[in-house]
Order: sequence, then C-alpha cells, then structure tokens
Amino acid sequence: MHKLTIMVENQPHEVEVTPNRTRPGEFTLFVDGHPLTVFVPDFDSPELVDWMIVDDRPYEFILSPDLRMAQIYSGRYDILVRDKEAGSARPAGGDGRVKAPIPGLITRVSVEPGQVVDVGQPLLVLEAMKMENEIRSPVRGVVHHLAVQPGQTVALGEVMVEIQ
Amino acid sequence: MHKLTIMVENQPHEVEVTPNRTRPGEFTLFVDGHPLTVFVPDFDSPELVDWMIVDDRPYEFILSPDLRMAQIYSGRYDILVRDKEAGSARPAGGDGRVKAPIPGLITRVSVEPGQVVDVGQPLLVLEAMKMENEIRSPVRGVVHHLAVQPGQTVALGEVMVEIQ
Amino acid sequence: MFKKILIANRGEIATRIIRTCREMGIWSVALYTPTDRDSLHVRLADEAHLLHSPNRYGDADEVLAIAKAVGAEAIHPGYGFLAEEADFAERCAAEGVVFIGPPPAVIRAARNKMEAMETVKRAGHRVPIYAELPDAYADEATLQQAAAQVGYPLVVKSARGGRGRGARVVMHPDKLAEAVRSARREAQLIYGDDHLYLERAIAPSHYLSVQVLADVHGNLVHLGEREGSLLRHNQKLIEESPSPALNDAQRSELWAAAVDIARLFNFQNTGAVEFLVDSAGHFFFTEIKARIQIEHGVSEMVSGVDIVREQIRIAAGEPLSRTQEQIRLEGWAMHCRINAEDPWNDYLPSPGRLTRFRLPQGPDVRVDTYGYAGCAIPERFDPLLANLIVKGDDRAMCLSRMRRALMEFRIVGVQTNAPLHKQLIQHPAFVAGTYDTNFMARFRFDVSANTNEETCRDLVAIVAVAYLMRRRLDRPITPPRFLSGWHRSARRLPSRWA
Amino acid sequence: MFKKILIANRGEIATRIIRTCREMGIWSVALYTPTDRDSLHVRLADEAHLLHSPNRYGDADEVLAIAKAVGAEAIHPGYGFLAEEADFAERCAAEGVVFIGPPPAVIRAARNKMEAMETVKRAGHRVPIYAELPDAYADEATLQQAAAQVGYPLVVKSARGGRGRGARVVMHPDKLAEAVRSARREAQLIYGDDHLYLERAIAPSHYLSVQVLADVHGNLVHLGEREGSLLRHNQKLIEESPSPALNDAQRSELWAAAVDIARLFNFQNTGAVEFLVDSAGHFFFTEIKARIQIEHGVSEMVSGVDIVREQIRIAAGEPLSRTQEQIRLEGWAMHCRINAEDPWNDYLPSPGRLTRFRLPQGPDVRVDTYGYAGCAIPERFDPLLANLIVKGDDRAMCLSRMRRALMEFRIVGVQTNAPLHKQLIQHPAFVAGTYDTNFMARFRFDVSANTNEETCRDLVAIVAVAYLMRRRLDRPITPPRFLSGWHRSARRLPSRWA
Repeated sequence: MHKLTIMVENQPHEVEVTPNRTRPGEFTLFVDGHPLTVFVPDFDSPELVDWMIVDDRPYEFILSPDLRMAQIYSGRYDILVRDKEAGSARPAGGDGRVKAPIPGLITRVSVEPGQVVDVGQPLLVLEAMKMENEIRSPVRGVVHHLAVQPGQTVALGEVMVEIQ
Repeated sequence: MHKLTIMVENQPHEVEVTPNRTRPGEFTLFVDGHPLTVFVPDFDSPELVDWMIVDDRPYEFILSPDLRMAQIYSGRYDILVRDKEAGSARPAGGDGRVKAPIPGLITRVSVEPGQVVDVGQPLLVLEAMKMENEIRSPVRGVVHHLAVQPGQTVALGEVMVEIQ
Repeated sequence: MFKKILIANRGEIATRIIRTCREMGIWSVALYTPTDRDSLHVRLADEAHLLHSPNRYGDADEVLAIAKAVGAEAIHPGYGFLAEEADFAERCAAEGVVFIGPPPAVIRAARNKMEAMETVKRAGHRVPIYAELPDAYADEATLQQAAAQVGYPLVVKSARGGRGRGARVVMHPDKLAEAVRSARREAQLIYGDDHLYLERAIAPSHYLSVQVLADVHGNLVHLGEREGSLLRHNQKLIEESPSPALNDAQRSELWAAAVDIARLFNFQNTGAVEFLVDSAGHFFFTEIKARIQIEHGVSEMVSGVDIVREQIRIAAGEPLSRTQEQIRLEGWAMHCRINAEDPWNDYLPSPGRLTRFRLPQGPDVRVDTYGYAGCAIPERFDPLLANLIVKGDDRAMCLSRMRRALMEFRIVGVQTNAPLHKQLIQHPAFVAGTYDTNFMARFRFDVSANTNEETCRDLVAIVAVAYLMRRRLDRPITPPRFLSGWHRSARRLPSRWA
Repeated sequence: MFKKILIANRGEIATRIIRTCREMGIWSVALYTPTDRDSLHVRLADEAHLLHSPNRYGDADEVLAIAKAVGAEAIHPGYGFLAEEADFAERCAAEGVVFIGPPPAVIRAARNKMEAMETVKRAGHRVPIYAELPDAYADEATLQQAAAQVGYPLVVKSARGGRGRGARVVMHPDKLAEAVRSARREAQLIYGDDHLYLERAIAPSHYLSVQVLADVHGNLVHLGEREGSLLRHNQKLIEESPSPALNDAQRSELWAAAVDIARLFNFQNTGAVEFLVDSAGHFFFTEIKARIQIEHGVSEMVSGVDIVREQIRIAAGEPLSRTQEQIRLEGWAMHCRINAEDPWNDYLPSPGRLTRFRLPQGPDVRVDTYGYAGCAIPERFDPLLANLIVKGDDRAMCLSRMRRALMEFRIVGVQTNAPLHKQLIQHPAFVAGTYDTNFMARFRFDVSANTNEETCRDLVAIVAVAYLMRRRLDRPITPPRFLSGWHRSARRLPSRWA
C-alpha cells in the first residue's frame, strides 16, 4: 500500500493505493476515505496511457511531465503530489545518490550544493542520443554533493548528485 | 556513395546514393541513371518517417519492417534490396559475427548451421523488455556457427550466430 | 426525454449512438468486453461497464442487470446482438426499461419471414413464390411436393435467417434433400432454429432498401432508397442513395410500396423495407429489417435527418421531427465499408495497432469509426473498422469525392480493404452506374501494382533512402521520442536509486 | 478546365483547396517554407515545392516563377498573402496564368475604401460618414476641418486597411493629431501605404457578412449571411449562419443590399459584402472582401455549395453551378476557430508536436486542419490550427452538436483555445443568441476548474495511479513500443557488426 497526499487546486486529498493483483491495470484506492477502483486500459503500454476508468467513469486526460498540471474535460487543475514514503523515510532501494541512467553529456545543472530540493525538482539535464533528459530529484532533501558540471560526460551509473 | 540493387515487382533497378550535406535529410540519387533528389522531412525524427518528397513529388508510404513490401497510393509492391557493399565485400565494421544488440532471452531460432541465408532473412528472435526483436541477417552467406538455442539468455554483445 | 441510455453494442455504431445521446443531453452508458477496451466508444461514453459474459453484448441478463444497476431508462441495441430480439424487447418492457427499436410484436412479425411475405402478398405487393417446409425432417416425397409448388431453381432458407445466411440454392430435384439437410444444420447453428422454407430463386439484379421512420402517433416517413447490390460474402461493400438503377417512376413506386408495407406491419421506430429487383425490373419484397443498419449514414446525408436522434425521440414517445413533405432528399451519397482485412491476402482479417489513423476531411465527408491512432484492432468476426460516407451534388461529384477521401484516409498498422474500394469506384461499370448484383462475381481485385516508370523510380529512391536510414538507425535501442503521453519535447527521467 | 493549379498558401486553406482540386481531377501544386514542411498540405499535394524567399507565400516573383516552371495554368491565393493584391493578379494575367479571384480592377475598387464607400453611398446604401485626409502630413487645422465634417467620436483608418487593423478611435479633438500620427506609422508598416481617412465612429452591435459568388457571364448569387460579432483582437472566434440577430425582413433586406452592392463593383469570383449594424438595427456597408475567407465553411454547410469549386469553375470561365433559386439555405451552421494558443496563459501561442489529434466525427461535423498526429506546430503569427464547423436543423441542435464536437476533439501536444470555445458556446447570452459585439469585452475566460467533489476525487485517483506508474517506469530507457513507422508488433533489429 502506498500513501500519498495530492493537492488539487490547493486542496489536499489523502490517498491510499493498493495494486489489485486480480486484473492487470486495476488499482484499488481510498481517496479521502472513499473507495475507488481505477482501471488503466493501456497498462501494458505505459507510453500510451492517456485515459483511465475511475469507478466506470472514463476520463481522457493530459498530465504535465512534472505532474503539476492535469487537464480533463471539465478544466485544467493545479496539482501537487507528495509521496509520504519518498518524502519522509529513505526509500527502500535508495541511498540518495543520483546516478546517470544513461551515458551522456551534462548540458545543464540547475542546483547548487547546500540547496534544498523538492520531490520532482529538476537537478540537471543529461543529453544522450540527441535527446535532453531532465533528471529530477526523487526526494526532498539537501544537495550534499554535486559531482558533475556542464560539458562533462558521464558513464552509465555514475553518481552525479548526492542528496541528503 | 552507396550502391544498391533494388527489385520492384521483380524488376531490378540500380541505385547510387550520395547524401547531400547542404540540407539535412536531402539525398541525391541516381536510379537507373536518372538523377533524383529525395527529401526526408522527418529526418531528425527517424521513427516518424512515413513520407518523403521525391523530386517535389510527395509520397506517403508504408514499408514492411523487412523492406520486402512497399505500399503507396498507386499500389502494393514486392521489394528486394541488395546492398552491394554488404553483400559482396565484408562491410568495413563487421566480421560476420551476429551479436546480441540487447541482453535478453532467445525465444526462437529460425536457421540451422550450414544453411544459406539471404540479406534480411530472420535468424532468430530475441525477447527483451517484453518485446520480441527479430534479428535478421545483414549479409548473404552460410550459417557457420550457431551459438544459441531457444530458452537461453544472452548478454549484450554476445555472439549468437556466425555467418560466412 | 430520457436522462440515461445504455448502449448494448460496440464499435462504430456505439460511438455513433453516444454522439447523438450527448447532443441530446442524455448520459450514455457504454459496455465493453476485455478485447474491446481500446474501442473509442469506451473513451467517449459517460460511463463504461465491463462485460463478463461470454455472450458479450448479446447477454440479455447481464445487459439488463447493468441497465437496472446504473438507472438507465432505455437501451439502444444498435444492430446485431440484441437488436431484432423480440424476447429481449419484451423483457425490457417487463422490467420498465425502454427498448429503442420496434415493439416486440413488430420484431416478431418482421422476423417470421413467411408470415411477413404472406401479409405483404395479401396487400397486393409482389413477393417471391415460396412454400413452407412444415417439418424440416420431412421425407423426400414431402420435400419434392413443396418444391413442386415453388419450382426450380429454388432456395432453401431459414425461416429466421437474414438475407443469404444459411441459404442454399438448388438447381435440380436431385440436390434438394442434401440442401435441406445442410441448411437445417446451419440454421440451427446460426439462429438456434431449424425451421426452413423454400423460395423460388429470382436472379436478382439489384438489392434496394427503403429507410423508414415511424413514431407512436401514426406518423410514418421514408428517407429514400439505398442501392446495396455490391456484396462480398453477403456483406454490402458499397451503398449509395439514390439508386442509379431507378427512373423517377420506379422510384416513386418503390417508396410508396415501402411506406405501405411498413404500415402493414404497424411499424415503429426505424427500419428498412428490403426489395430485390429482377432482370425485368420488377420489385419483390423480401423482408423488413427492424433495426438501424450500418449504412444508415447514406440516408442521413441525403435527407439531413439524424436517424439515431429520431429513434430516441420515437422511443420516448415524441413525434417525428419532420413530415414527409419537410424531408427533402438532395444530392447523392455513398458509403464505403472500410474493413480491417487484406485484399492481397484473401481478405484475411488484419489485426494490429493503428499507428497512424488520419481521417479524410473537407466538405460533406463523414467517417464513423471506433478507431483512433494508438488503438489496438483485435481479430474479430466482423472486421468493420470505419464507415466512410460522402455526399456530392450529383453522382459524379459524389464519386470523385469518395475517390479523394479514400486517397486521403491514412491507415497504418493494419491492412484495410480501402485499395479494393479505390478499384471498385473507378471501375467503368461502377462509374457508369450500370453495375448490378453480378458485378462482384465478375470483379477481380487487381493485385498488381502500377509500374509506370516514374512511379517505380520514385519508389526505388524511397526504398533506397529508407534502407540507408535504417542502417543509420542500426543501434540496439531506438530513441523513444514520440507519442509518450508523459513527455513533450524532452524526457524527464527521475534518477534511479542504486 | 485547368489541369494544374498552384496553391500560393499554407495550412488549412491550402489543404482545403487541394481537396477540391483533387475532386475536380486537377493536379495540385503546393508550396512550403522550411518551417511548414509538416503541414498536411505538403503531404496531400500532387507536387510540393520549397520556397526560398523570406517573403514566404507572399513573394510574387518566386510564386510566379514556380507556377511557370511547373506549368500551372492557374494560381489560387487562398486568403492573406497574395489574395487581394491587384498588382499580382495583373502580373498573373500578363504571364498567362489565371488568378483565381476577382479581376484586378475589382480588387483595386474593393481595397480603395473611400471610393468603395462613395460608390455604395451613391447607389443609396447606408455607409458611415467619412472624410478623406488628402495629405497624411496635413497640419492641425486641416485635420480638424476634416474631422468637423465627420463629427466625434471618429475613427482614423488606413485607406487600405482591413477592419480594425491600424485604426484609432478618437473621442475628442485634442487627441486627433496624435492618433493620425500613430495610425500613419502603423498603416505604413502594415500596408506600405500611409493614406488615411476619418470615419464617424458607429457603436456596432453586429458584424455581418454576406457571401457572394459571381461568374463571368453576369450571374451573381449570395449564400446567406454570416454573423461574426465575436471578436478577440480583431479576429473572429465564432461565426454562425444564419445570424440570430436578424428577423426575416432584415435578412431579405441585407441579402438584397449585398447582391446590389456586389453588382456595383462588377464583382466576380467569390467574396463577402460586409456590414455593421448599429444599435438601432441599421446596416452600414463597410467593405467588400475580394477573396475567400477562413469562415467560408459555414456558408458551405447551410447552402450545400462548395465555394472553392465554384471559384475554380468561375476562373475557368464556367457558369455558376446553381441559380439563386436552386440554392436552398437550410439548417444552422457554426464555426469555431481552434487556435494553438493557451487561454490560461494570455493566449500565448502554444507550439509543439501534436502527439494526439483525434477529430470529432458523426453527422454534419466538419474539421478543416493542416494538423495530424505527429505533426509539429511551429510558433507562427497566425495560430489557426483547425476550423471546426457543425450544422444542425436549428440553432439549438447546432449548439449542442458544437458542444459535443468540442468535447470529442482530442488535441494533445499543444494547448488550444477549445476550452474558451466550450465556455463561450455555453454562455447564457450566446445560447440565447442575444450576444452582440460587446459580448467579448465583458466575457472573461473562467480559469478556475470545476471542483465538484466527485470530479476532484476521480482526478486525485488518476494522478495517484499516474504517479505510481511513473515510479514503475523509472528506468533509463522507456521501451519504444509505439508509432515507429518501421515496426508493427515487434521490432526487427538487424544485428550489429562488432
């Protein structure tokens, strides 16, 4: 089970999510205590996911890459996701070292040592295969060490930033 | 310059291609001695390429993955590409060893040692990231050594087949 | 008016019905099976419910249970599945849900083929000569006696069957018994009813349908005729309205007959009165279809009437929105049934994912489809992917518009029969409007490609460049630049924890 | 008839013209600039030529040179660029290429605003009071003298300008000189001509245009009026036909005036006679547009006439295909101009790549656009992405159809003003048809989202699942499963040579 706080137009909503193992793409949630079932029809092709069915109500949506904006037919919404796990305790598999997910060239560094960064905040841009990949912070914390600078190439798995 | 023989509906056509450096996506060709200019509008996004402009004539097309079939408005055509470089002399960078382009699982092997294979002929299927990747022969030759069998996993760069 | 309608169907007809519901301010409830979850009707509906029954959209129990559970006041059955099922219409009435279609008695009368022909014959209209087979298991003598009433050549037909399905043509008495046996087996299989009858075979030159609308207040109108003589495996490929085969006198006669026949059945809601035309130009009533048809868009374009809207209004007890005098049939409309099937490969179904799907646009071009770019097309019994319908001032303009629309319609990911339609509509007999039901028997899809010199050279150039670009792309992973809903111009990857 | 037409334009109007050319069996020659190479008109054309001039589609020399080189017999200028350029039309004639539009003399007469008003006034039609400024550099006394003829409030206008552009409203004599100076600068900048005139300001309640068609044989017809009173920054957002502001008597009067005025100009080809309506309900002729307009589809839908087809026929010397009596104006049509601009962000242009682009379908819905899924939308001066046009039996049906079409139109990758249109067409004054030109001044786009409880909860659930799926996707390379034209269900990778 995963607990999140999601702000919609500055109103907080408490969410608990349990993946449903009986049907792929089906999730059981409690939103502010209300049970909801979400079905993701394109669960097997995540890059196609632009709609979901919530309690038998289909929604086509547009979500910004940083999950700060959501658009559905009834309007455009300011969103903020707070992951209680990621934000408080250390995630199970991590140690705060942000490693290069692909070999490439650092084209931009957006943070400085000592800076406080939020979940989802851009840290740097890693160019690889002619594409700019924005690397964002998966946790809230302080930039403890900055191992790279613009113009530098990094190998796969190389530590670029450490956040504590 | 690159020389190819391309069969269209069993009729051979001789092609010489010179990439044009002045405009990205522009190619100068001679087809059976006739000069033609081909412009690839989506040259920067190769995965989007589904049309080209040949001497100011736009064509939307569908090409089969193995380049054996082409469909344009005027019909569907049987195609065969023979790369004179790849087919005769050894290509500059190669030595006939077909290596795994991704780590994965061999799910099917379509050839046997001693078998003559043509350019583009399927050799085996390598499943990786939930996708089946058909590995085809880049040259015409004889299967000299078959290093893998179905069910076996291979590492990146591991030699799977040798063709001579 | 209803607040909520459940649509007991899938694909393009479900999307078609949802559109009209939405325009009428009615909440639409869609159903879907697991394999249909990509269909546009699921995305467009206000509610979408998963079906669990193996009978899919045809499971009366499940459909009614959902309708009751969600509070739907009416059910639109579309075509096929629960359309033309009198029992289902009756159950709906019993459970207080409005069935959008003719009343059960009308459906029964329409589906009882022999009784229907008898009624129509008695009213003075021409019907084929037929004879009942009171017992499908009758002995040879009884069979031959019935056949003698009809005469050879004859057709063995299912009493419940639609045009053609389950039918057997018999040219000679020797073959009768075997034809009856196999027709019986097939009728039992398809319709669950092995009741048969014999009908004198008429060599048809044309199949014509007249679209009718009738409300509960006794108003009944027609929307002109449709020509549907281009069939492949009993499926109409192209329809047009008006029919190029009729002169004005014949047309008036046909319309009058259709309205008269619909009245004989006390017809309500929408349907089509169907005729065949023999080589002498005589109309024979064959049946009355008690449901909306795939090709209804052709009649909508020439009449300007939204047939689904009328269906819903009629079911809600409202009067027809136009009188016969207010309906002006103008222009010429044509419908091409675009199937996901491969004309180069025996018309085998062509499932896959639509990677590109660009609809033709411009004046008087309409496409009704459940497909969209990114949608998976599963292998299904019915390969109908899209209804392409165009209208022009006259037949020539309509034809040139259809040709243009077919050129412009871009479908990548599955093979369709659009190339077949391109050849059909450019065939001299089709262009002249002189085609008849024998046309398809003589027509051969030309699998050979146009190999004029310039086209071939251009194609060679394209293939050469594509080949070289693929060589350039020869790397393990193709960059995933496009179409991820998550990204816009750049990927944003959260970093990984080691 | 022509065999080959060059289209000296881009975007949706170029695709629109190509479609009609193709239906008429005419070879279409498209032009494109490097940034427009993704536009659908390039893909659809029979030939496509790259423009090198910095003047883009407005470079008379390059356009004519290409037309001559490819053997085009006629040039369709669309709107803007070389449309309404009498010099260009004259050069075409001199070079033996047919200009598809009014003759040069008509274009000149139409563009000379004061002369046009004088002509129309002399024929007894109402025009605004105006006075020439013989010398734009006139001294204060001369200016005030001219202003006194007209009276305050007045508008300083460019003699060559279109409605609104370069105009300055002056409420008081004190402000006249400065207004003239700035209007002159702007007129010079926009039109290359600083000739000005003064016009008595009429508080307009409505802008109406009457579409006319005229052939070279003296036949002239109208296709009814369009209401275009919803403007933002001088750009019409929504148009409809007929106008909800007219009664039958006013409508007849307006049509008769438009036809009479078009005849005064010896009008040929297509154009629009434009009027403003004051608060007392009087029509004032303002100008005659000597070209096809973006919103022509509205008139096409109510009249059933393909205006581009008529344009081409007229240019080829053929007669109009219908007389006034044969033109029946039926139903109610509406046009929403879908711009790639962000209503939440000051309507800034929103360039990007269309990752999803699913057109609305169904009866009487038409979209003309140069976009398609995968197409890059560059940042341009004119953000017009698509013309969405629908028709219904009456205004209520038309409105509900437009609302449905806007809900169904799915555009991802750029932001559009579709949400603005959704709000506009549901505004009580718009629904009632009582809106006027002041409507947009009072209207505010509601940036706040619908926060009813169910919607918010559902949205929270969607975002939560999306967040978790992204976490699942936290891997270096997203699998490139979709949309590569090279692949179907499986990638096929040629092996690499080490």
